[in-house]
Amino acid sequence: MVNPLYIVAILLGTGFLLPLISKAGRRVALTVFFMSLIAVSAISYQWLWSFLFDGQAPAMFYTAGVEPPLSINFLLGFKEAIFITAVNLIAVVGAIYMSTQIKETGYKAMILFLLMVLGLNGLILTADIFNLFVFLEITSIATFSLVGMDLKLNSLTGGLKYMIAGGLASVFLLLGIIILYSLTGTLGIESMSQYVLNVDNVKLLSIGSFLLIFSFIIEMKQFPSNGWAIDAYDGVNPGITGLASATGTAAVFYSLYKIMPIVSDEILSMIIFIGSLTFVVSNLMGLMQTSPRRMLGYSSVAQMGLVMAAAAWSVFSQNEGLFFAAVLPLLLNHFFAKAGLFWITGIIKKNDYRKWGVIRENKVLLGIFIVMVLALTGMPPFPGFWGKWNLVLDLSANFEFFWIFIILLGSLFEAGYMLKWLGVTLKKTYEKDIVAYDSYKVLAIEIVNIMLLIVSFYYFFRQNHTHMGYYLPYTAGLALLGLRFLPEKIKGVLSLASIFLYGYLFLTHQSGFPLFFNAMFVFGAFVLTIATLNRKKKSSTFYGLLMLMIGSLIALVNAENILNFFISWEIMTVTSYLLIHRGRDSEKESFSYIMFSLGGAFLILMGFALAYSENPQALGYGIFSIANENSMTAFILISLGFLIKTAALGVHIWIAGAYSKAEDDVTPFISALLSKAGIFGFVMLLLTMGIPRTEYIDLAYILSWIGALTALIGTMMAIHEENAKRLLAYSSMGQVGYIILALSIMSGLGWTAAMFQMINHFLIKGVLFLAIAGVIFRTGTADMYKMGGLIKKMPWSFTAVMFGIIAISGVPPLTGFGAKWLLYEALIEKGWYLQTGAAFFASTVAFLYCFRLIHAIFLGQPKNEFRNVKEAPAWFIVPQYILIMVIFLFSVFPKLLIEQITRIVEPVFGQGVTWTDGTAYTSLGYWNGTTVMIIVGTIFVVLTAGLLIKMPKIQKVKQFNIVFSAERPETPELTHFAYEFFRPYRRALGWMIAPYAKNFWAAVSEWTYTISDSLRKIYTGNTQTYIFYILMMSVVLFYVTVGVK
Amino acid sequence: MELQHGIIILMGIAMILSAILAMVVKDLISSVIAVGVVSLFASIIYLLLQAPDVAMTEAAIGAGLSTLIFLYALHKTKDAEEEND
Amino acid sequence: MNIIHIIGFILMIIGFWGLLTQKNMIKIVLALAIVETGLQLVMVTFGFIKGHTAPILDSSELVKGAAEMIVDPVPQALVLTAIVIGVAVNALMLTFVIRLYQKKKTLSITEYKDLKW
Amino acid sequence: MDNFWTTLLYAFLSMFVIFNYGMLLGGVVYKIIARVHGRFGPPVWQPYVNLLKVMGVRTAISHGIMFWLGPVFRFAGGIGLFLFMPVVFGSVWMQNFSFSGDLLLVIYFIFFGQLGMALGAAESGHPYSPMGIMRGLAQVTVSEVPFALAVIALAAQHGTLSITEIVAAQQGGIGNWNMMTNPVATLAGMMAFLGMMMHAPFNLHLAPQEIPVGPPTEYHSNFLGYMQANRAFFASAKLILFMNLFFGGATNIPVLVGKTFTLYMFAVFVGVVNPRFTLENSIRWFIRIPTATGIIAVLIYTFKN
Amino acid sequence: MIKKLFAAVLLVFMAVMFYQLYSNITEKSELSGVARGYAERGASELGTQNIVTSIVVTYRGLDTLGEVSVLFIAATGVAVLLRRRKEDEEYAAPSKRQSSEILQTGTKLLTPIIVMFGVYIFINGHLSPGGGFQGGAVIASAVLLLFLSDVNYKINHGLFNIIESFSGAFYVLIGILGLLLFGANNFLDNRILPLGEFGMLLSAGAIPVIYSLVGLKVGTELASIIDNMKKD
Repeated sequence: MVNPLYIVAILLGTGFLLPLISKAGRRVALTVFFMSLIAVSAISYQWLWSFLFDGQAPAMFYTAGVEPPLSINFLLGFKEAIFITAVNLIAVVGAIYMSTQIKETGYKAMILFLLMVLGLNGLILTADIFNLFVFLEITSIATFSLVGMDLKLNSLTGGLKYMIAGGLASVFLLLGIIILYSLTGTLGIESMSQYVLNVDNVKLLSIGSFLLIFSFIIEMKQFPSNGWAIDAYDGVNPGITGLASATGTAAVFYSLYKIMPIVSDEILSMIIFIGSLTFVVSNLMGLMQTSPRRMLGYSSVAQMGLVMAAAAWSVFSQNEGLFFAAVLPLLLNHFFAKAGLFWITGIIKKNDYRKWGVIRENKVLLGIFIVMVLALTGMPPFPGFWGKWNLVLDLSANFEFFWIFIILLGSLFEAGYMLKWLGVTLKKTYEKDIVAYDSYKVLAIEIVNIMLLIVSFYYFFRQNHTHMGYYLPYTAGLALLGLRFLPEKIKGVLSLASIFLYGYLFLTHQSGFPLFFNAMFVFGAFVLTIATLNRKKKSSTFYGLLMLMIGSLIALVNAENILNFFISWEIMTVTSYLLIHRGRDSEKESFSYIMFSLGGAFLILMGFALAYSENPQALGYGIFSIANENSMTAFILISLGFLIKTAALGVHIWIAGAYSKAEDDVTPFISALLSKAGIFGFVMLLLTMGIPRTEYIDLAYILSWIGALTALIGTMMAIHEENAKRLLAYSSMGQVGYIILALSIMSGLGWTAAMFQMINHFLIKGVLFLAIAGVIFRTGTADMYKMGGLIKKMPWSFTAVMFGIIAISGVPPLTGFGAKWLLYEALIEKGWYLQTGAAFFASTVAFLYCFRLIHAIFLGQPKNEFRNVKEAPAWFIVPQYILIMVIFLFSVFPKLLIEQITRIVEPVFGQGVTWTDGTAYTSLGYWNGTTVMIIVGTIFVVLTAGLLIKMPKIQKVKQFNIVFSAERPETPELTHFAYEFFRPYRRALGWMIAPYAKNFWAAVSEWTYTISDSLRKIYTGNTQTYIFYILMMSVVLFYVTVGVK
Repeated sequence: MELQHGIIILMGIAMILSAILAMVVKDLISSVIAVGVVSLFASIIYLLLQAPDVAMTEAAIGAGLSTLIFLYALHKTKDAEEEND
Repeated sequence: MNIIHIIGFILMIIGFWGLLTQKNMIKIVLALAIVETGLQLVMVTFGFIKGHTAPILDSSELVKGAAEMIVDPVPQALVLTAIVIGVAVNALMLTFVIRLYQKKKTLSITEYKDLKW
Repeated sequence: MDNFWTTLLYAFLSMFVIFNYGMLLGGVVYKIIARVHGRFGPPVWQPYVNLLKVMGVRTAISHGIMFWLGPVFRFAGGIGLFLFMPVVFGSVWMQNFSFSGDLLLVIYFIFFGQLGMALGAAESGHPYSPMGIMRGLAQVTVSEVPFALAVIALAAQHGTLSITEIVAAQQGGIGNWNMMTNPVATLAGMMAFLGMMMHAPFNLHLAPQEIPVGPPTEYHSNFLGYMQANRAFFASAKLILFMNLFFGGATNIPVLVGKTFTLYMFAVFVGVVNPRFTLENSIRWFIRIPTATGIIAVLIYTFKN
Repeated sequence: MIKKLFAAVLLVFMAVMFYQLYSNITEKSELSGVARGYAERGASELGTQNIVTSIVVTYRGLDTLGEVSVLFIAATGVAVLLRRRKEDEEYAAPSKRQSSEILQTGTKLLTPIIVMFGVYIFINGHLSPGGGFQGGAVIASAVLLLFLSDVNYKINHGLFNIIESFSGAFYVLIGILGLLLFGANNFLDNRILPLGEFGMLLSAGAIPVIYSLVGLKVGTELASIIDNMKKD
């Protein structure tokens, strides 16, 4: 093993000699420069390698041949090896990224760069506290010089602020060091952490350790003493910023971590507090940013707060494992993603995130950009996700719920601005602009990206998954992303084939509810995917994303523990977001969708954590079987998360936008399949946890009302929509409300109703959304009043919609009636009469939108502009009729479906429905779907035949052959009564759909932004204000932690 | 020992006064010199604290070179001297 | 408990005062220098032991009984380093000030607020 | 089901009876309304005349397939509704196909004809059709609410949703009728009944200009014939439903006739003395008083059970 | 004004903070910890009279190496930041005035003496107070004197660079020699040279050598800072 002191020797030696070497020419100097960086990297790799694979023990290296603490020593363990490897790697890559600038500035820039790297390595390696100070100064001064190197005003201003803050931090650091030295008589960190135990002067000790830590709090840029840092991130050359934000903070963080054992628990608590506060507040302030660099600055600061707090927690709770499980992945996630993103801002030099669309011209960079933004928002499989997951679980095992809440809140804010940036970048039209994609810069970013992925993989495999088969469903999506160059049709066929394969692989060894749901997902995905074959426009990512989403659904039901569940949930959220986002003008709507979804996901995670805290050994669904005061809170949190996904009343405001703005062949997936993911979650939750109740609160009852009101209000809103897809979206909301209502009954009959309604809704919404997709495909509009009379042009679509609305409205003889019948029987059996009334009201109101949908589009007067439209393509028609065939099958033989449902429900709740021949009996009533169908069919046929026989000669008439106020109308617009169809209804019952929820969430968002905006104003840009904050913070924290005597 | 104490207090007062002077005075050159004086007094105190090495360093670098660098910096930002508050 | 500690702390406070109130950037750097001087005084004083002599062993008794006779040399060594580093930082800061001055022709720190929020 | 053909035969028999009853009922009602207004009025057999007249028309125009199918839906809805209901309690041949489903099936099947009719009428392209449909549907949605609540209250009261069993529970004298045992639900149900019969004051769907009467504006000839024939079934079926639910059902045909006629007269007289409501007013009315009554009816059983 | 009020209030709180710190300091009466170790072992182990020097150069030699690096970075940074660029040309140099004859002559006489004094300080670092830094500063002041006497004086950059580079490189080399000669724990060990007789000039192993290199390095670095600051 190479002595790490050679790192110092090589860097310093090269640095010192460079003035002479440069005499031999710039190229020689550059070569030497890179060679020494690579040599240093090689030393660190060698160490990391032997730690990873050769079981190397931590090694200590003294200097001067004298044992510590008399001499300074370097300590090189596994953690140090990781940190120096990462730092040296980014150093090499950063040098590549900055090579032009370095070349232009000359050998002096190389010296500064090398010595900065020296400082970073020293910070990580040294085990002496004063030596730490020296290396800190080396790092800082070299960084300052590099910051100011381009001599731009903003660089210089940022640099000066940085230096003054650094100067203040040094003052506190030195004061802390000398106090601790005077108390312990040593400067070695390890010996100091032992000697502090014997110190009598506790008060002075706590003052000393406070000052020591406080200087690091400044260096770690914690709120509010961090305005200077954000200004510096904003103003300084992104090459340096990326380097400093990644390596500088990592090294400083590590040195802080090293000295944590010295300080007392109170001070560790202070670190945790400040770190968490910074995480939330900085992310909150980030929401108002428009400059990407400043956004990244806020994000950096926030991430470091989180990492610092987590590290302090791991020391506090003496859980070394947590460092590797949570702190390190969080840090590395930030490390690579932040370096990469800052460097991308150096290529796309747009100071406004709304102008970033230009990055779409470079596909490589765009891909990296997406990956890194998703990594920063903590999505699986990136390391940030594993870190957050492990941290949250550990915190929950220690009952630190408030902290979990803070972390998740901060993460939500962060996702807020990062995804806003991503969303706008992916969609917004941009001014054509020449961007210099310097190949070496892109190369550097690509390397960082690969490193991020490697670390992701490492953490992915490091995590205990119990069974890797869970991830099988993602293979097709990933493969299709890889095969993005293939023609669309081939990718579509591949998708169909892989769905088929999934079905074969998974359905064969599942049972119970997972099998039931999975069958629906596989079948539905297969049928709905057929419609996507109609796509003509080339898209590199569509099928990949689609298959990832479908895979996530399959993985979701396949999951056997909450980790797998949550991963699938997150992937489902992201992929559906990206899919919705592909639609036209969808930025706002998809943003609202992802924010609600993430909020929901975080609530679920909170609930998981709460449940996990009761039983911190296992991760299986069994953890929900808790029976104490936490169970109710956990239930509320988790079910809130699921309710958001199912768009229950109050958290529904995203649904119409997301459904309507998604591409037309994507919406069926979301409505028919994705909304069932929330139902699946509910099922798993209720199966294991039941519905908790106390003496005063019966959650089942509350849940039933949520379901009933969702059904009613969703339906009410649907009838006033002009846009067909929005109408169907609210219809979905209402229909899913019934499912929740039925689930909350918690009886065999109720669950039978729920599952039946779910299948029913899946089939119908598939048909309706596909039919509408076909119509929109031909007419180019989703506004119903613009259409009319299309029945003659699109008879197949019309018929499909007609069957759809008959089924959805619950009119016998189609399946919808079965769902309603089961639901009411179950509700009355349960004794929930009022809910029954509400559900009934909802189901009658549903007629209104059903009629409106079919009337406004297909009936009435055809419009001139659609006189030549054709029937929708067969790609749309075929899947519709496959689904309709299934609807008819279950209508004629409801037993087929209900028996399957009984099979899975019976073991839990007992039988809900009994059978005599084809008649289903409940405790209240009976129903024979087959005879109903036969009778209705017979009457219908007989009457049709009668009319045919008796019918006099039919005269064909033209469109306007009607008499209207004694006049024959000429324009269809005058005669197609469709716009604001149910206006009287709105006048009478509009109060029911007053936009309380919408206003509420608008107020929430407005307040969040207002708070964000007023908070960020504390960063006035005036250096003296920042000095004031730093000093004030020192005083406040001093009195809080050390206290007045 | 008492004498030394007295000297220290006197020098301390002198240092504090010149530090205040350095902050209060409008003229930047006087300000720089005043800070130099603070360092100079500090180096004497170091001698009294039995720290001759520090004393030498403070005198040579803190009081000497540092002051000089400030003066050069002043020279380079000359036109600003009138407008400082 | 030493009077020099008080002197050092007062110097630091004066320096902080300057940092907070002086608008001229050169004065801010000067203020930081005062803070550093005060801090260095405090540090050296921490190593002072009443009645002990400087850590230079120029007589044989001193060599033998050094541990009982000399003041603590470590703070001195640390301050030595701190002074040099302080000057280096100040010099660099001044060059920033010079460059900034060349950009905007003013030394008032309140004029350099382009980066904010 | 064990003897399908018998069932079928009985069904045809009861259909024949009810058709004629319905036709005559209509004629009688026209007469009575005229007398109340001080006119002589048409003969009682006028509906037969009307029906024969429209069925005899030799030409027809169609606006399209759905327009054509609308009356079929409508008629099928009326007949179906009737056929899913037990008509006379205890009678073998007046049970129809009530074994196919319970009260919920009947309630939901009411919509079948209405929906189909709405689709057909809407294809005509005449703006009055959808306008009338909108009004009719809107009113149905709200008038169904008190009705549903009343039905729920009955189901809660009797612990069953089977019409036959509900009727059975009411046998043995007027004191056992739900009218007496569950007056609140009956009140709610009867208010809903007014709306469902679509007589004045709740007949705004016919209103656009009275002459081209609402949804069927464009219908004529055989189409209209189907619809007129349907009216006989549909109205009778609804009457029978209410009779069964609240007024003890019928054990023989005279009782059936007596009870349903009284019920019909109730609706007619309310209509005669009340002016027509605007749609908003009628919606508001239904959502207030009848719904409140229905909620009370349901709440009684919520707390009783 | 309000700002000053805030500052005053804040500083009162800081003063209370420092007072708490101060009131908790207990005065030492004897050496403890590593200081005792240095005092007991320094003279015999490293052969230095000046314990501070033994700490600075050997025991905490890595700090000193870092310190030299800091100065080096600062000098480089100053040079980079004040480098001449085309756009800076407009800042015309203020008129130069030649200094008096006496100063010029005096300088010529004094410069060698000052340099000699500087060298004296650093090669005696292990015996008496002072060492590389102090000596370096003195050497730098000699250069300063040259600037003062002759405004057009240009330092010989080639020579400076060579001195600067080699002194630094040799310093690192001496550190590595420790590793090569003794082992992994002997970076910057002064005992690569014989310790010699205690109290003599040529004693304390490599300390005089190191201090000389530090002196040269610091001197050239400080001089180059001044040189860069002086440039117009």
